[in-house]
Amino acid sequence: MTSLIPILSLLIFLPLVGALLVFALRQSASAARWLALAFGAAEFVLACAPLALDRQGTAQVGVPTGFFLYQDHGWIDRFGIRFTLGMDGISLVMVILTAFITIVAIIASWKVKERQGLYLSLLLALQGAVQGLFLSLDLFLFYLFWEAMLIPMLFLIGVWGTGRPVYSTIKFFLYTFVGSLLMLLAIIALYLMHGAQTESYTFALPALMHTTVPYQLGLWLFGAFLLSFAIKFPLFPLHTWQPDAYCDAPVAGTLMLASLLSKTAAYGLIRIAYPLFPEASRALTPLVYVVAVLGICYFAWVAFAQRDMKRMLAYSSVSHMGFVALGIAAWSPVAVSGALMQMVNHAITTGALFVMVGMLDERVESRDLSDFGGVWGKVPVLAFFFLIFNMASAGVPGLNNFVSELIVLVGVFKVAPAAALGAFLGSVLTLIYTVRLVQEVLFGKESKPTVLAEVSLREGSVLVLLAVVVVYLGVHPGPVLDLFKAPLELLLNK
Amino acid sequence: MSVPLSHVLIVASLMFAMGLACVVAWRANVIMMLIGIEIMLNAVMLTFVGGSAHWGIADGQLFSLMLMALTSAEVSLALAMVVYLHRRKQTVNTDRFDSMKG
Amino acid sequence: MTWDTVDIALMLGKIVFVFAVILTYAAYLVLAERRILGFLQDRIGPNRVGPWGLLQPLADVIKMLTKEDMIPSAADRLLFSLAPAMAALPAILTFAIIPLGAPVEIFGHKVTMQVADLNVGVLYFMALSSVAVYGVALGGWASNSKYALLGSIRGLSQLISYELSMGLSLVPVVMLAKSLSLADIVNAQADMPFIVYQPLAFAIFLVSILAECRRIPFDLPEAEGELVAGFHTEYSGMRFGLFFVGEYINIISLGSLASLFFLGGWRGPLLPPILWFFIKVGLFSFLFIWVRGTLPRLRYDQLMHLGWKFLTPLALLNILVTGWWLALR
Amino acid sequence: MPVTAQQVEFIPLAIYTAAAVGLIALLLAAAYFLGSGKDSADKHIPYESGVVPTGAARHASRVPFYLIAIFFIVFDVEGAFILTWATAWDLLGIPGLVHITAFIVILMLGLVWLWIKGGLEWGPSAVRERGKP
Amino acid sequence: MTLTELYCLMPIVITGCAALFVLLCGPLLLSSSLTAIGVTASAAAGIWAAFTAPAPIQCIPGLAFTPLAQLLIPLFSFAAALTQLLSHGYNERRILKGEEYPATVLFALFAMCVLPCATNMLILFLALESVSFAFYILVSMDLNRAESGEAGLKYLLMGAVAAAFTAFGFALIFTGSGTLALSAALARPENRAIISAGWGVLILGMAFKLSLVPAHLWTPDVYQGAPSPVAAFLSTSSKVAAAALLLILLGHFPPMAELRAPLALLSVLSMVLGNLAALRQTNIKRMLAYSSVAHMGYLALALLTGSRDGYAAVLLYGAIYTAMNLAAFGAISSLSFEEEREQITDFTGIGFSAPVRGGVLALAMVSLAGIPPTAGFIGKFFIFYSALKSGLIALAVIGILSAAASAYFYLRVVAQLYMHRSEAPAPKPVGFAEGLALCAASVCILVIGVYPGPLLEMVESALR
Repeated sequence: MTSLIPILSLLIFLPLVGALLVFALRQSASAARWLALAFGAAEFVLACAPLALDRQGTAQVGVPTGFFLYQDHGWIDRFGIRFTLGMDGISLVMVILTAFITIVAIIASWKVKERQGLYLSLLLALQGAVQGLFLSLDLFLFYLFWEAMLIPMLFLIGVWGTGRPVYSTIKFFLYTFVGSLLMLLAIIALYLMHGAQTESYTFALPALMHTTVPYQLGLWLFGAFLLSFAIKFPLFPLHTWQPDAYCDAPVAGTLMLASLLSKTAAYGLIRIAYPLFPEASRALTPLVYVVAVLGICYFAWVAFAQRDMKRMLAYSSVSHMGFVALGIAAWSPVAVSGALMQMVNHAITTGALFVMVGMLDERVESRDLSDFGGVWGKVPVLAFFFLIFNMASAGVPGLNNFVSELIVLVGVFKVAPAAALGAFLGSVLTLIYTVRLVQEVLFGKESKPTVLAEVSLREGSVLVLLAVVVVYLGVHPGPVLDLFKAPLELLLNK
Repeated sequence: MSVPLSHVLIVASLMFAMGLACVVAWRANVIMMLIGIEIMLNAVMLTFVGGSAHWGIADGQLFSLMLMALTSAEVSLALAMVVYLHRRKQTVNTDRFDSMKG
Repeated sequence: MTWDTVDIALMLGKIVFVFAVILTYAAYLVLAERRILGFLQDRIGPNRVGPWGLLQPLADVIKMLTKEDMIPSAADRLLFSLAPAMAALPAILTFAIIPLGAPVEIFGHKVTMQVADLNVGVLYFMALSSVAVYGVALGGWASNSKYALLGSIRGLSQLISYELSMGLSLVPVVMLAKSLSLADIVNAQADMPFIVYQPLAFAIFLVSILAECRRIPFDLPEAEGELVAGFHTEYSGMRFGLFFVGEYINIISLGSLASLFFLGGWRGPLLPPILWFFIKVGLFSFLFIWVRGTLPRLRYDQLMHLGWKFLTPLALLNILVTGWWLALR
Repeated sequence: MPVTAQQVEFIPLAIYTAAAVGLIALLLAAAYFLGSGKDSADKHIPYESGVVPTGAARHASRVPFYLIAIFFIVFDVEGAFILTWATAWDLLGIPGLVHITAFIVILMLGLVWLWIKGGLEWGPSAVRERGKP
Repeated sequence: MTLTELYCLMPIVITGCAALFVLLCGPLLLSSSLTAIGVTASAAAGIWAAFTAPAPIQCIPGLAFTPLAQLLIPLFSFAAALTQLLSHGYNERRILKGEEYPATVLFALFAMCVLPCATNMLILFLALESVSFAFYILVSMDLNRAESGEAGLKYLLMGAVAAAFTAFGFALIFTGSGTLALSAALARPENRAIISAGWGVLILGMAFKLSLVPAHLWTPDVYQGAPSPVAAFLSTSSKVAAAALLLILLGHFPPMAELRAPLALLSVLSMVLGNLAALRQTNIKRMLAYSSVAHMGYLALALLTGSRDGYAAVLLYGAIYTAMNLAAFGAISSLSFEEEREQITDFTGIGFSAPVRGGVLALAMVSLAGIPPTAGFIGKFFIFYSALKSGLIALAVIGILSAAASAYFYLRVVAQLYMHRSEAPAPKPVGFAEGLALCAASVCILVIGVYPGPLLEMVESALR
C-alpha cells in the first residue's frame, strides 16, 4: 500500500534535515539540544505511525508481497538503480527501535561539553542512514546506507571519544570497510548474473531473489556477504575492533554502535544474505553455528576477566549477539523470530547498560570495577535500575532477554541440539559475570570512598523509559512477535 | 626505396635503445640525459621518415618536422631549468637535486 | 645514367679546380687585405717578399708550418685539435655547391661549373654555417683559458643570432626562385637580379654574413683590444693558420653566395660568365675589407640588439610582405 | 659506371669532402712534423696577459648568453617551418599563406614578448632595467 | 573552413586568444583582472563546448568537434577555471607575480581543448605534448623554492622520455598502417608485429604520463615540488588528458590481444604499490601523489576491460577524480601560508579552526577513499562494475582490497583534521576566489555522489 504521505522517505530525510538544522544552530548548545530532541521525537512518532495502518493490505501491482508500505522512484537509470523503500513487519520493528534508541542517545548526550551541536547533528545523520538501511529494498541503496553510516560514526568516536579514539575509530572503520567492499563486489556480481539471465539489469532485492546462482559461485558471494555482516556483527574471530570502539566511543556512540549498528548486520543477514543464497547459506550454516556458540562462550569468558566496566559490557554485548547469529543460522521460523526478538531486546538492554555505565563514569570519572562499591547504599534509585538491566541481560525470567533467548534456544534445539547446549552453557557464564558485576558495584567495597549523586530528572526519564520497555517485552512479547510472523514466512518459504 | 623498411626499423630501434640506455646510465648528469632523449627522438624521426618513404606519403616527414620543433622547445626549457638550478646549486648532477625525499 | 672515363675525369678536374681557386683566392685575399688596409690607413703594407709582396702568402704558409705546435696543459687535447678543422672545413665544403659559371660543353659533355648541384643547396649551406659555429665554440672551450672562453661564448651567441636573420633573409629568395638549388636560383635571375625585388633581404643578408665572418664591425669574439685574440688566443702554428684560412675562405664563399642569391651569380652582359662571377665575388671581398678599414667595432649589446631587435623581425616581416605580394601579384 | 640521379651529385660531393678533410689533415700533419721549438712548462700556462692565471677558467657565463641559446633553438626551428612553407608557397595558395601569416605573427608576438620581458636586453640597458649595478 | 566549422572550434580559439592576450597585455593589467580574464575565458570555452552539438566533420585538417570533446572540454575548462581561482590567493601569498602563470594555465587549457578534437595522430601527439609543456613550466614556476625547479626538471626529463616512447609508438603504428589519420589507421595483417610493437611502446609512454607503476617515480617529487594549485591541475587534467588519448586511440583501433597481460600487470602494480607507498607518507602532497598512482591503476583496470562500459567508467572516473583532487589540492593550497603546509601533522585541528577548508579537505579524502554518498564511490562502483562485467574478477578483487587499505591513509588526514587535541596554527580567512573554487568542487563531489545520472548520460553520449 502506498500512502499519500511518503512516510518511508520522510523517515529517512527527516533526521537528515534535522541534522542540517542542528548543525546550523550549533552555536547555541541548548537550542541545538532541544531541536535535536524535537526531531528525535517527531521521528519516533512517524515511526510508530504505520502501527495504525492496515498492515494486511492487498497485493498491488509492482509491490512485492508482504510490504505494506512501498515507495519506488527512478534514480540512476544507467544501472537500473532505483530508490526503492519498503516496510514490512521486520522493518517496522527495526525502525521503531532505531527511533527509540536515538531518543535515548540524544537525552544521554545532554551533557556533552564540546561541540554539542555537531555531535547531535551527527547522531541524527547516523539515524537517517540507519533508517534508510532498514527500509531500502534496492541492494545498491542498501549498500549506500551501509557505508554512509560509517562516516558519522567515524566522527562520533574520533572527535568525542576517550582513550585512544583515533586508533579505535580508524580500526573500526577499516574493518567494516574491507568487508563491505567485498560485499560490493558480490552485489555487482549478483547484479550482472541476474541481468545476464533475465535481460533486466536491476538491483531490486525481490527480483534478485530469483537469480539462479551456481553453487560454487554462490559460496563465494555468500561468503563475501557473510564476511561483511560478520565484521559488523561482530562474530568471533572478526571482533577485534569491537572492544576498542565500544570502549573509546562516547556514551551515545557506544549506544548507537551496540544497539543499532550491530543490528544492521543481523538485519542484512536475515533480509539479504540468507534469502539470496539459500543453498550456499545452508552449506555454511555449520560454520555459523560454530562461530556463534564459540562467540557466546568465549566472549562471556573474556567479559568475566575484564576490570573495565565498559569493556566488560562490550564483550557481554557481543556475547549476546551470538544468540542472534545462532537463531539466524537455524533459519527456522521460531529461531529467526527469536533472533529478531533478541535483536530488539539486546538493543534495549545493552543500550541501557551502556547508558548506566556512562552515568557512573560521569560521576566517578572511572570505569574500573575496583573504584565502585556500595552503590546500593548511596544511590538506591540508580542502583535499582542497574540491577534491573543487569538482570535482564543475564536472562532472568520476566525480563525481556529471557524471552528471546529462550525462543532462540528452542528453535535451535530442534535442528542443532549441540549448538543449543553450547549456547546454554554460555548463558550460564553470562549469569556468573553479571552477578559478579552487580555484586562488586552495588554491594562490594570501593577502593577509595566516592560521593555519588542520585539520578537527575533527565537521567531518570531515560531509565524509566528503558525499564518499562524491558519489563513490557519480558511479560508481553506477543505483539512484537506477531509483527515478525508474516514477513518471516515469506522470507523462509522463498 | 633503396633501403628496406625492416633495416630502417632495426636501426631506429637500436638507436632508441641506445638513447634509452644513455638516459638510464647517465642519470647523474642532466645534460647526458638530454642527449639520450635527443637520440631517442631522433630514432623516432628516423622511423617516421622510413615509414613515409615506405608508403610514399609525406605525413611521416611532417611528424618528424613537428618532432624537431617539439625537441627544440623541450631542450630549451630543460636548459633554462638547468641554468637556473645550476646557479642555485652549482652542479648539473641530479643526485644533488635532492630537496625532496620520501 | 652512366658515367664514362671522361665524366669521372671532368669531375675530378672540377674538384681540383675548385680547390686551386679557393686556396689561391684565399691566399691572395690575405695579401690584398693587408695592402688595401695599408692603403686605407695611409701606409704601405707588405711589399718585401717577391714583387709587390706577391710571394707573401707563401711565406706566411711556410711560417705557420714551421712554428711550434703547442697545446696548453689544461686544454682538452682532442677538442683543441679538432676545433680548427671544424672552423675551416665548413667554409671549404660550402664551395662544393657554388656554381662558378654557366654550364659549359666539354668533349660533348655538359659540365656544370659546380662540384655538386644539390637540390637542397640552400639547406646545405645553412647546415654548414651551423657546423661552423662548433669551431668557435669548441676552440674557446677546449683552450681552458679565460680569454678564449669569453671569446667563444661571445662568438657563439653572435653566430647563432645572425644565423637566424641570415636564414630568414634567404626565404624570400627561395620563394622567388621556387627552388633550393643554387643553379636554379641563379637561373631564376635571368631577367632581373633579386636585389631589385629584395633590397631589404639583401641588406639583411649582407649584414648577417659580415657577422658570420666575425669581421669588423662584428669581430667581438676576437676583439684584440679586450680579449687578446678571443677564442683562438691559445692557438699557434698551423692550427691558428686553419682558423685564419677558414675565415678568409668564409669571406669568399659567403661573398659568392651573396652574389648568387642577389646579384645573379655568373650572369652578366658581354663578359664570360666565370669572369662576371669573380668580379662580383671580388666586389664583396673588397667590400669586406673596406668595411674593416672604415667602421669601428660595435659594443656587444649593440651587436645583439641589432640582430634580435632589428634584423630578425625585419626579416620576418619581409617574408610576410613577400608572401602576400607574390600571392596577390 | 652506372649511376643514379642522386649519385651524380653525391659522389662528387663525397670526393670533395674527403679531399677537404685530407687537405686539412695534411696541413696539420705537416705542421706536426715541421713544427719546431723548445718545450717548456711555462709555455703551457694559459695566456692571461702575462699574469699567472688564478681561479678556474670555466666560469659560468652571464644569463643572457644562455637565454640567447634558448631563443635561438626555438626560433631556428620555427625558421625551418617557414622555409618548408616557402618551398611550396605557390602550391599551398592563399590558405597556406593565411596559416603561415598566423604562424609568423604569433612568432613575432613571441619575440615582442621577449622584448617586453627584457629577455633581449644586454649590457648597460639591461643594468638600467634591473636598477642595480 | 566555413563559419559554422569555426563555430565548433570556438573553445580552442577562445582559449588560444585569451592565452596570447594575457601574455602580451599582462604587464599592463592587474593580477586580479588577469585571473578574471582567465577564468572568464575558461568558463566561456567550457560553456560553449557544452552547448554545441558535436559535428564529426573535420573543421580544419586534423580537428573535429567530436562527442568526446563535448564532454572533455567543459571538464578541462572547469579544472582550469578552478585552478586559476585557487592560484589567485596562493600566488599573492607566495609572491608569484607575473602574467606567465595565468597565460600558461590558459595555454595548457588550449592544448587540452585541442586534444579531444584531434582526428589524427599528429595533432593528438602535439596536443598531449603541449599539455605536458605547459605543466613543465607551471611546476617550476615557484622560484622561491628550490623544490619547484627541481620538480620541474625531473618532470621534464621524465616527460621527455615518455614523449619519446609515445612518439615511437605513433611512429611504429604509422609505419605499420601507412597513415596518420586515426579513422584509417587500421591494423594491416601483414604489419601486425610492427603495430603491436607500436602499441606496446605507446602504452609504456602513456604509463609515464599516467604515472603507472613502474613509471611512477617522478610523481611524488613533482607533486611535492609543484605549487599546490598546479598540483591540483596537474593531477587531474593531465591525467585525464592522457587517459583520453588512450581512449581516442582505443576507440579507433583496439590494441592487440597480446598487450592485455602487460597492461593488467601495470594496473595491478599501480593499485597495490601506489596504495602501499601512500601508507608510509607523512607529506600530504606525496601521499596524494601515490594515491593518484593507485587511482590511475583503477583507471587502467577500466581501460583494460576494452568494453564500452569500461571506457565510460574511465571518463566518469576522470571527471570525478578531477573534482576530488581539485578539492583536495585546493584545500591544501588555500590553507598554505607564505610557506606551504605540507606535512600531514600541519593540519591538526584545522577542521575546527578553518571549517570550510577543513571540511572540503575531509570531504575530498572521504571521496578519494570511495565512501558513499560521495562521488568517489560512484566512480569506484562503475570501475569495478565494468571490471567484473568483463570477467576481470581477480583484478577487481585485488583492486578493491587495495582500495580498502587506502582508506587508512585518507582517514588519517581526516583524523588529523578533527580528532587530535593539539592545534596547528590557524590559517588566514579564506579569500573569495578560493572559497568559490572550493565550494564548486565540493558541490560537484556531493551532487555526483548522490545523483550521478546526468553525468552518466553525458559520458555515454561522449562515447557514441
